[in-house]
Amino acid sequence: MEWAWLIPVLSFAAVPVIIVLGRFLTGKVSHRSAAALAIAAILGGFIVFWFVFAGFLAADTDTPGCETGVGTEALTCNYKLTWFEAGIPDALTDSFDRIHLEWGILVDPLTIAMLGLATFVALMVQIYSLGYMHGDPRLDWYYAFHALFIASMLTLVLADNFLLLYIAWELVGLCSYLLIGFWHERPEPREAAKKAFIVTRIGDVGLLVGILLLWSHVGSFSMLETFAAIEAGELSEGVVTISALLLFLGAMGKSAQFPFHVWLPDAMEGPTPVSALIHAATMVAAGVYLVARAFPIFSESQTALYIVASIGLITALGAATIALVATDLKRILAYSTISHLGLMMLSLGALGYTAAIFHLLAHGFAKALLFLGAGSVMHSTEELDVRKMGGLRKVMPITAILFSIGALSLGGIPILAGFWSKDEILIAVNKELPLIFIVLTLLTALLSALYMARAMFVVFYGKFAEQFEHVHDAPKTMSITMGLLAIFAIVFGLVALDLPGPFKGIGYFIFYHEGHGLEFVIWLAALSIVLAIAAFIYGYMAYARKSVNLEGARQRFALPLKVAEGKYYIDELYQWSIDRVVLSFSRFIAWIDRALVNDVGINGPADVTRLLGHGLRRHVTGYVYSYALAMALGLIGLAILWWIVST
Amino acid sequence: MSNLDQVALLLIILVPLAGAGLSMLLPRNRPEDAWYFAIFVSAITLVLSVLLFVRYDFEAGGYQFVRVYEWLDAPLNIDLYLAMDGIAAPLVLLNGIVLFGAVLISQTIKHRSRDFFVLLLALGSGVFGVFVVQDLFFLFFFYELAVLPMYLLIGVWGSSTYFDSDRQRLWGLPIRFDLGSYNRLKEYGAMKLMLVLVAGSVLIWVGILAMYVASGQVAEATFSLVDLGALSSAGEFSPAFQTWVFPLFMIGFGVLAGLWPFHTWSPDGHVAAPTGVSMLHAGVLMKLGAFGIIRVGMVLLPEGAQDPLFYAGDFGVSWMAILIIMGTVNVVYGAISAMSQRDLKYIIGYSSVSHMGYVIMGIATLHPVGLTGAVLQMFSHGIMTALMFAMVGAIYERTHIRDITVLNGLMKRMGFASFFFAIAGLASLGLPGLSGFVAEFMVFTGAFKTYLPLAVLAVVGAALTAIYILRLLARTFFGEADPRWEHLTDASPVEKTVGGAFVLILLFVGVWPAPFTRVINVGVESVLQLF
Amino acid sequence: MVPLEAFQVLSAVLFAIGLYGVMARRSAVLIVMSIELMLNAVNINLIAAASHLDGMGNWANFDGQIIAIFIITVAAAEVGLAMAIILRMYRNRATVNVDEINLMKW
Amino acid sequence: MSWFLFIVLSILTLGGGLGVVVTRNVVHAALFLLVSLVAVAGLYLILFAEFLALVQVLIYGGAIIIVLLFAIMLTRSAEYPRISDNRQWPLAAVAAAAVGVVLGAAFLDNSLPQTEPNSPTFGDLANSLFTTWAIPFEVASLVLLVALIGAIIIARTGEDNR
Repeated sequence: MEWAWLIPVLSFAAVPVIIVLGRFLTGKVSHRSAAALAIAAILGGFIVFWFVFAGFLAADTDTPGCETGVGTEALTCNYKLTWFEAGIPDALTDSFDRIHLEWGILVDPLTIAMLGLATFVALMVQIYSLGYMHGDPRLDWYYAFHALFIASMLTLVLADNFLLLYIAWELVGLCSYLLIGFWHERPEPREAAKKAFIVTRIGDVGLLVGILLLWSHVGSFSMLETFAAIEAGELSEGVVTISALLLFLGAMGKSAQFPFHVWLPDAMEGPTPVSALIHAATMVAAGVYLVARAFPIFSESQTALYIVASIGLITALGAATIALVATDLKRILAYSTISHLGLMMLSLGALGYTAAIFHLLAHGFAKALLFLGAGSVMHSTEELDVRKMGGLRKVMPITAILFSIGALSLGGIPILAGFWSKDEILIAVNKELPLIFIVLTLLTALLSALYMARAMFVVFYGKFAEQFEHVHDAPKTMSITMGLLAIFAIVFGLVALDLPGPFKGIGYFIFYHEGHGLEFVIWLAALSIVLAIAAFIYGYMAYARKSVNLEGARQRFALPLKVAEGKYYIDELYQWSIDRVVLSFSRFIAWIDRALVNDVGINGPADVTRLLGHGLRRHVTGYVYSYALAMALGLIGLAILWWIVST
Repeated sequence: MSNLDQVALLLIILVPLAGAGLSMLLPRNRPEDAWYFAIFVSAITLVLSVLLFVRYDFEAGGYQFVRVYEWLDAPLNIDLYLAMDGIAAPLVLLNGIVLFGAVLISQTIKHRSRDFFVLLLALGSGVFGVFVVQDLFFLFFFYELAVLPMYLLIGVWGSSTYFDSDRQRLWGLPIRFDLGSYNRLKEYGAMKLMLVLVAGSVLIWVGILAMYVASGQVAEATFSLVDLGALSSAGEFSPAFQTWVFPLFMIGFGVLAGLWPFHTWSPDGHVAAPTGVSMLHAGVLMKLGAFGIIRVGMVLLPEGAQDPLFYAGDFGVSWMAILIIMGTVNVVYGAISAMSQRDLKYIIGYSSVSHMGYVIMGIATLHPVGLTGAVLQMFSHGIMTALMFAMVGAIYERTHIRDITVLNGLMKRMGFASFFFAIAGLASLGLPGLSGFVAEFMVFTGAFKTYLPLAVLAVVGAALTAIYILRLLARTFFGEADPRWEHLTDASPVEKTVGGAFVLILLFVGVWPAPFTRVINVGVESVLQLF
Repeated sequence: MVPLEAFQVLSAVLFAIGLYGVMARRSAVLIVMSIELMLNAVNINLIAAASHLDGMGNWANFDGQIIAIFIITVAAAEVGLAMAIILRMYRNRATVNVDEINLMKW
Repeated sequence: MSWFLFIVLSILTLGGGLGVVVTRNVVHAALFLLVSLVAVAGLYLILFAEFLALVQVLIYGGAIIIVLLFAIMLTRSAEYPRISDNRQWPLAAVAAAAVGVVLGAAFLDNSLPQTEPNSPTFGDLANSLFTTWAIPFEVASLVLLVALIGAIIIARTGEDNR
């Protein structure tokens, strides 16, 4: 288990090797070696993960480095190595006079879960990319960025101190920038990448401020020490709330919570495997992970929890409505991701720690599958507008089936993974939050089933779009990876049940405070099953069979529809405020710098000196008679002076 | 080796100076000879600076490599007192590296190249002198030796900027700002830089003389920093005296550090200067100012720095509080100004102003971590900004364009230059794993413990950096390759060497800053004992 | 008897007139003439004082007359030189107006 | 009688002076100057300074005016009949008047005990000049000589024009 650090380091190590090899090898050799290296690195990580997992299940509090976690009975193992120190090293009196930074890893159930998800999805995506990105001229860079991306994400989930987490956090942001903007020749990916980086960076400011605020009260960046200090009540209620909210600001940026969700749909401009990675395993999961990781802080502040839940619900509902009317297949999936991330945040806000992580995992597998499916469609048809598609199952049956599994899973059809995790969230919300929350959550669940049905039926079922006559199904590398993901999307939900063996079921593995078995509220489960099935049946009627006419509804709800299709005009608002406020302000400041600080403040004295010189030299006329006059005036002046003095 | 230790500090000052002198003997009409000779000289200084840094014993701490060469006896008492402490050590190394890089990059200087390298080496010698000299008279002497060649270097080898008018509306209102219609002649940049810096020098000189006279009233008058420091810690200088002398040093040195609102010489100077000079200027010279505030201002006048001048509520406003406010303004203001610039060099110039703000903030926190961060930021920013200027120089050399509204898609033709620039840019926006993050983060840490609201503002400023750096990268390097750039060649071997080496340094400091922090720590510790 | 004050006031007025000439005229010739007027004003003053104050206190004997002689001598020399300079000026610059002689002015 | 002479001579002196500084014609100015200088010689006579009166007429009225007229003739300029004053003349007038007032007031304010006008004999004058004032006298002659040579050198034409 001490070797868990190998998981990210393998991928990190692959990065410079790929880049350097890329300079010396050319063409296909370089591409193949790059792909092989990256895949080998992540495969190695995946294998190490299983050893770590096994080691963790076998470990107890007697294992070196392991003890019971803070605020939870779960086992937490911590291994560290000094990185550097700054300030006065042996200041015994005041621990705030120095910082002691470590490369440290923290292995606990949350980390294990995230490691498993990230390594597996990344492995699948990288293999898938072999087919999808085939022939791209910069494949070596693609794999280098990929390896860096996943390595950063793995570091993020392993970090045992906030600073290391922040470092990985920023690297994740950078890699998303590089990968979203991978096709930088076109302006849209370029802009989308910039947007993603800057929007998440705004959240990062909150994160960094929060981290430093915690440090300035605890004197350490270590998570465990921080949690212990908070649990011991060393920090005031206000500080805890504020730092929790600041951390949440970072999470909002990365997990695309309202109002920072705008970058995620635009990020669809990147290559589709990258979207799959971002949506399922890395970037957006980081926000949810952060809130879960810092749960001892959040759980101390009821206010913070409420805000987390509210933001989550707003995001979930808003994004679900947009997903229902979006026309771009990848954007439907993107808004669906936002919506589900909102559900996870909602769940965390409702103290549904297990449910949130469970849903993160279940959603991760399903969403990766969906994106790879969408990528497969796009790869074959080079079309993304769902209105132009239809009946594609005739030409790409494998993709159709696999995509459908993902959609059904995410839509909450029983026995598939999504059903179980969604059910847990509903239970948590029902238990902790007011009635309005559960009603809206159920509405979101309905909507999410509906838009998944729409995406699935419109694209793959119904009337066949003739222009796709000659389209082929996905190549093997792509379909095999999708198949593996589909297996997980089907069976992963079963971990919710109480299982025999050391694992015992997810409720006994990932938990806050203390473990618990499967909870099942019959009426809620029944209601969600009914809603999901009804949504899919309705979707089939409306989108595949076309037996339900939607035109009437469209006309009746013209205005709300327009608003939803306009994505609630949040992008426009941002654009306006950036163009009109930020950039104008910047120009204003630049003008101030030129006109006031420079031309008045700095050039001013110089100009005054010069003008003074110009003015004063006029009195030196060079005319004899002027001097004579000056002498006469001087004489008069002296006389007057003498007269004044003498009288 | 111990013999070398004895004279290493003297050598590191004299070698470039002697190199400058000997360069004058070279034939005028063979520019390559001057270049080779300058490489030879700066390579020696590089080796010496590395040696000094490595051999500085951070466990013993304090001043090391001490040598005193007596010069003038009483009543003047001026000696060439050489010593290096933990704060100076990384800066000496920085100057060694950047000077070498600047000389290499200046391969393209063909016009009167011999004279160019004479001045460049003299400048380098002055910078070394300021860092290692412990006597106010010689400190001022070397300070001027570092500053004065700038005028000629910019005035003779610089480049002028001509921009079309670029009028902008404010919030859609018909108020128009005339932003772009500036023709900044190189003579203007040189003259402004010179005048502003000399104005700062005047303040410093007044302060130095005040110290000399004040020391004469309690003991034998002296210029020696060591003796003055001893008098200061013995409480011989009254708080009132300290309070009025400290701002002389703070503003005087602050001008060179780009302290707002005395910063405008710096973008104009950077823009006009030739590449190698920009590197040295932004990379090392601006650090002299910040270093001077620590070495002279804080060490000699600790009470003047921290005694409250007046009270705003319960908060006693000292000169240090004023300094940190100005530093914060530097950070945010520089970043915002950089956002709407069009000229590559102006963007980097304003980013230097912004980044020097972190240094100033870190100094003014008077917090061990913050001050360590400030010194590390000096090193990190020196390398990063020198790298940026080097790559901008490479681009300008080939395209003769620096306007980012015109440049695009350079990545295709100039892969290496773009890559190096991007790394420097990422370091500049505080990306973890590169040196900028470690330093900025330490400054934030210090500031959070002392001036929380300003620290939050500074973090926001760091986020603003991302905006203008990404804007620059996206406009300049990404995008479809323009047919105009078909003929462009990528970075020359020399440029690749410099870029690659600097990138490695940035990475090294970012990943493993311990060799630097442990040296800086001991210096910072001894300074902060005075407070 | 005409009192000393009368001569003194006369000399003051003549001096003022000469001074005006020096200050107001452009031609070098006229400026020289005005200077002559001023010298004469001084001479009047000196000689009047010499004749009215003979043997009175410190103002003994007739030194005023002797100084007036010197003044006249110097005035003669001055006029001679001034005219030579004016001639040279005229020859070089074709003018005798002092405000057009500005070669050394900024 | 002496008052009458004084007033007449004063009017001539001041009128001549005013003429010098006011007239627009240079030649007229020289003639006005002649009037003024001769009137001053008359004033000397009232003061019983016969020798000075004689010198005044000979040197001023004769030599200096002649030299001035020669200079005017040699530098004949088209504008001589209608010369103009410079731009500062109003201010000059005020300043000159003020100086006059200051001087006059100073004289009137400090009246001295005085005797009847009297005069030394030629002999006394000569004695004083060649004994007490011998060195200044010699210096004055030297000044004259130097001025003479200087004037010649300055005004000379010829080889210096090459």
